[in-house]
Amino acid sequence: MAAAAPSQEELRGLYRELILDHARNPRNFGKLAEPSHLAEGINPLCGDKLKVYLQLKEDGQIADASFEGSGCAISVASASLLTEAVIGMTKDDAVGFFSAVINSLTGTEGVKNFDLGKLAALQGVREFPARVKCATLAWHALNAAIHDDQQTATTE
Amino acid sequence: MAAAAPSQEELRGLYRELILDHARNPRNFGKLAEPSHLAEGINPLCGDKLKVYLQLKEDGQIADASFEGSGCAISVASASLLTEAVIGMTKDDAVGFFSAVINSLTGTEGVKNFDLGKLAALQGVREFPARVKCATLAWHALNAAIHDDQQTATTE
Amino acid sequence: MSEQEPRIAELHAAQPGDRRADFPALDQQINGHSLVYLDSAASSQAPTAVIDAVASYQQNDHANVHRGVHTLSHRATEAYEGARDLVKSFVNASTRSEVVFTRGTTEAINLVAQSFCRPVLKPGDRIVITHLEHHSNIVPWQQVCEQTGAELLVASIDEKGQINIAELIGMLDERVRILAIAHVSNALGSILPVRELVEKAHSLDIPVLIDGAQAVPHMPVDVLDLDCDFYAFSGHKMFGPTGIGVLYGKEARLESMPPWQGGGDMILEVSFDGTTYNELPYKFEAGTPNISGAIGLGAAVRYLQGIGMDVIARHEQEILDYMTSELNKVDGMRLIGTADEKASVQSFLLDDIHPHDLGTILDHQGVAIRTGHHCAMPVMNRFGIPGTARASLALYNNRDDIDRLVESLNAARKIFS
Amino acid sequence: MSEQEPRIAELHAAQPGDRRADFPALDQQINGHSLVYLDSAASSQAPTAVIDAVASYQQNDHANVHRGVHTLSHRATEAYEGARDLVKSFVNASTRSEVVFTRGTTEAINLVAQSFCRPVLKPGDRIVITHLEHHSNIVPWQQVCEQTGAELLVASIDEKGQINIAELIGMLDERVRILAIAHVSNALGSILPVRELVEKAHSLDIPVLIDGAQAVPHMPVDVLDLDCDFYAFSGHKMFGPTGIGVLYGKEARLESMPPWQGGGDMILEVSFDGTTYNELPYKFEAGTPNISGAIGLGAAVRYLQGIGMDVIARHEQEILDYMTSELNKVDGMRLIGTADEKASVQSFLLDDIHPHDLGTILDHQGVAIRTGHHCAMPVMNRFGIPGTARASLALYNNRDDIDRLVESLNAARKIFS
Ligand SMILES: Cc1ncc(COP(=O)(O)O)c(C=O)c1O
Ligand SMILES: Cc1ncc(COP(=O)(O)O)c(C=O)c1O
Repeated sequence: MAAAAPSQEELRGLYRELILDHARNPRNFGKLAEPSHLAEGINPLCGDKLKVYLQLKEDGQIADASFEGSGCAISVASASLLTEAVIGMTKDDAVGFFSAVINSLTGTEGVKNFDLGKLAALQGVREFPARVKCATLAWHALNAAIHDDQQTATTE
Repeated sequence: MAAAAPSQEELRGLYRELILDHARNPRNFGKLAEPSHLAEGINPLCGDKLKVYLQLKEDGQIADASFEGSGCAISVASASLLTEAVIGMTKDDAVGFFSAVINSLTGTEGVKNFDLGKLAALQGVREFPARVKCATLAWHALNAAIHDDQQTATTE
Repeated sequence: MSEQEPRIAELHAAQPGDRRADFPALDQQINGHSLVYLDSAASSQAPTAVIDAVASYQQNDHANVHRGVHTLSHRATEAYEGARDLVKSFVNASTRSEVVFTRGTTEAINLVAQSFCRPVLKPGDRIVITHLEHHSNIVPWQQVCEQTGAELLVASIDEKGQINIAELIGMLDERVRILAIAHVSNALGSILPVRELVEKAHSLDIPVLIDGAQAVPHMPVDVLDLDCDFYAFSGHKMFGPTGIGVLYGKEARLESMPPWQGGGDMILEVSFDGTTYNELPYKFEAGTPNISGAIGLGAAVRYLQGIGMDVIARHEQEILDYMTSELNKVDGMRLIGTADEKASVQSFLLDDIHPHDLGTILDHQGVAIRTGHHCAMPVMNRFGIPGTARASLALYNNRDDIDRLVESLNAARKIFS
Repeated sequence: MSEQEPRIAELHAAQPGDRRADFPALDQQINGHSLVYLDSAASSQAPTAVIDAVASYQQNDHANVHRGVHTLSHRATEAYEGARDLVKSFVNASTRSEVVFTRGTTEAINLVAQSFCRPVLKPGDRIVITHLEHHSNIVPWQQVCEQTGAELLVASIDEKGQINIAELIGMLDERVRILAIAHVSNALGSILPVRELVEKAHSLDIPVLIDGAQAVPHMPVDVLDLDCDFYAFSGHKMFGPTGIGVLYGKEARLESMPPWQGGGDMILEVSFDGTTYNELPYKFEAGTPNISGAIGLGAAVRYLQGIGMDVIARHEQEILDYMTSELNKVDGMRLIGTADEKASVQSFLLDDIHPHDLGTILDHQGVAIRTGHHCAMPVMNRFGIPGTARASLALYNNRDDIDRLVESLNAARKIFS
């Protein structure tokens, strides 16, 4: 029935040092003083909730980004890495990056010719399909925030 | 799973001449002019409906009985035989007879020491459990009529 | 030419009627005769593929769905949601959000009556149905009319069991809040011109629910092509398990509706200050769903797709034609339901033998038919009869079944002559 | 004395925890380890007796129930109604009319909210629940309050996860139309003093619904003794199939209620002038029921009766005590739910490891637990936590399972240290 069972290395691949570090010490954690965009993400599977805040300049560049909320190591680390990655991007680049990350976590093939940088550390989740939604939660919120979506983003 | 299959004789035992005769030419068929008691029986399985009418004297004797409605050979013959049987009985005797008939059709043992008269012809139904409710329909209506039950009697 | 011949032979070998071996229940003796099952309109038999899918799920993969990180829960969720994808492709829904699992057709129609209609209905509003509907497509509308003061209008049917289209169309106006019609009548077999009726209703902005319980097992159904707003059907009539069915609804319709039942799985967040409902289709699936039922239904879809619904439709049409002509040869036969467009079902009366007696005598010869009102009492009233005997077909029936039916009808005539 | 010894040995051999071989799903490797299933509160595994009963029904006896004269239909009806009798005896209902089959606990509670409460509720009326309820015993009441203007009152729970009885009783007055409480909390394991609460409520003429989803699989339940008005539970938590559950209701209560869903089987007569509803319990079973599900549930009842619910309760209590004491030995352990009276469930947090991560790491070692809010978000809010890890027991668990749980928790601490 199931795919091959994840091995011990795969478990270590999921909980890499980089992930555990970002989970323990999330970067850019907290509200932005005056966010221009924000959105909340809920994972209905576990009830985890994250809010992503963005400060966009007039030209569309992301001047600042932060997040708030509680979640598992995977979702918090993913959100923390997200904020680091998108600060300085234009909003269009961030949307492109969003797609690339989602694709790298859920696609059947790895993403080629796209430098995910530190985000590559999240790819261990591919061996744990039940946890993919944890890794994508903040990204869906980011996308909703950029698109000024009123609705709560979910991972479904 | 199932009990032993009914044999050809059993089918003939169900559709005896007496039953077919009463089904084709039901006795006491139609409304009573001034019934003192009446009740309707519905078999929710097939939607068959019968009305039983009684004319009771002051002393509780059943002066007249009739029935109306449509149904299968078993239910019509049973109703026809019922009217024949109960005319002249006291209402208490009729209730006792009702119990004996129901028992003879549904009980796990045959009824002992009770003369069912022609009603014995109905006992072929015991080999056809799906049809027992057809045979008992009029009897439940009789019982409801005697007890002045407002509700429609069903075979459930 | 000669190159074609082997292909024709193959086609013939692949006749659905030859696939009886897939259905273990068909392979048994009833009252000393091999079973002839002509009661699929009430409930169909399941192929081994379905029975095994359910058992294997229980033996290997069962857990609750949607909220578990452990392996079994993940497997169960994948299998359950995979079944939804299969159903989506089977009826050609646009997205999986449009496929809501219910207990069956009945629950699906109740859901629409209570969640789509009740909140908006008021006195003066109307609901239109037809005279040939199953009780499940009548009573929910009677109930919601009683609750709201709306009125139920019923389009009549003719002697052949066909709806009077002009009359039905005449009933459609701005007061009508929904048109709810069968795709195929379970008592008469009539196929309704649903596509045409949807088009007409939509031209007046009237939403349409189609009760597809008797269509889905017998012919290709494409909800996108029909353009209906809702389409309801049952697993147990399409070779799946009992306790599972489907409400297809257009996404925008379902989005606009409040949830019906409340409980686990249909919420995003619960607090005593207020509750946020989950997305489609989960908003309408409160509580632990019938997981094994959905998986069985998915297996049934796969089985049907393996044969092809067009192949099944052609096969059944041939057997239905044969049945009609053979029944017509029986003395004292009166066919009820002789619409020009028919599927899978023939109701009839024989002499003045009550259908119930006929059912017993046929069963005694191993032939299973249904007798009575078929949950369509208004149809019986329309024809002035208390009930009928009904022989109904599925992909596994063949000409031999029809011959056995006719034989046993002749035997019944002898007993009652 | 010496004569007693063999009997004690026999008793020990008959420990439910030794009956794992009856449950095929337990006999498998998950991620290279033999499965330890500690998620029965979400859904239990089914014994072979249940799986086979369902498969055999489908292979031999399936047809639609209640309206057929042919052999299969009769067999199906007998089996379905036989399951009702088994359930009746299992919870000690007075008559089979009091046993209504539903999809599960959730549907049962919705039925009571919509059919028993909605028609009579008005602004100013109250419904009382507790803070430890499952969403399925919250949302239906929120919905009916919103529909009618009635108010929902929530009795609080203390640090151990016990309800504040005095506060709850203080809420009961003539404005309260129903008290709806869990028998056992699914998130905390607390056993509520339901018998005492029913007595108190009845002294004020307040009807009581008990959500027994987490009680029925673990202890003897006697509705007559409890004297509750309604009792709801699910088949899939008591070793039966998904998609089937039960609403027990006192006959007089059920009689007084209008039907909820409309359709086939729940009517005596349908015409366009009006419809007469069927008797109990059929009035509440619209449409083709989950026949195979009911039969599977009946087989589960038979299985449980074969062991004895008191034997099961004793066994589980022993394993629960062992689990509690072993978990308490794990460094960084915080138990959530430490009521004096508990059954079958232990929620916990380990260090600051998020439950979801814990779930994954345990699963990786073959240990299946549930993590998250367990459909009891208000409980999580009460403890100021987003969720817990929850190990829940059933008759098939044993001490080895607990040892494996503890082992894997210690392994998780290493990864996160
Ligand atoms: C206490 C309690 N009530 C209600 C439910 C809902 O049961 P179901 O999902 O089977 O309808 C559950 C289980 O999920 C439960 O644990
Ligand atoms: C046309 C039609 N509609 C609705 C139903 C009800 O389906 P179910 O009993 O599966 O809910 C049936 C079958 O019984 C049917 O034939």
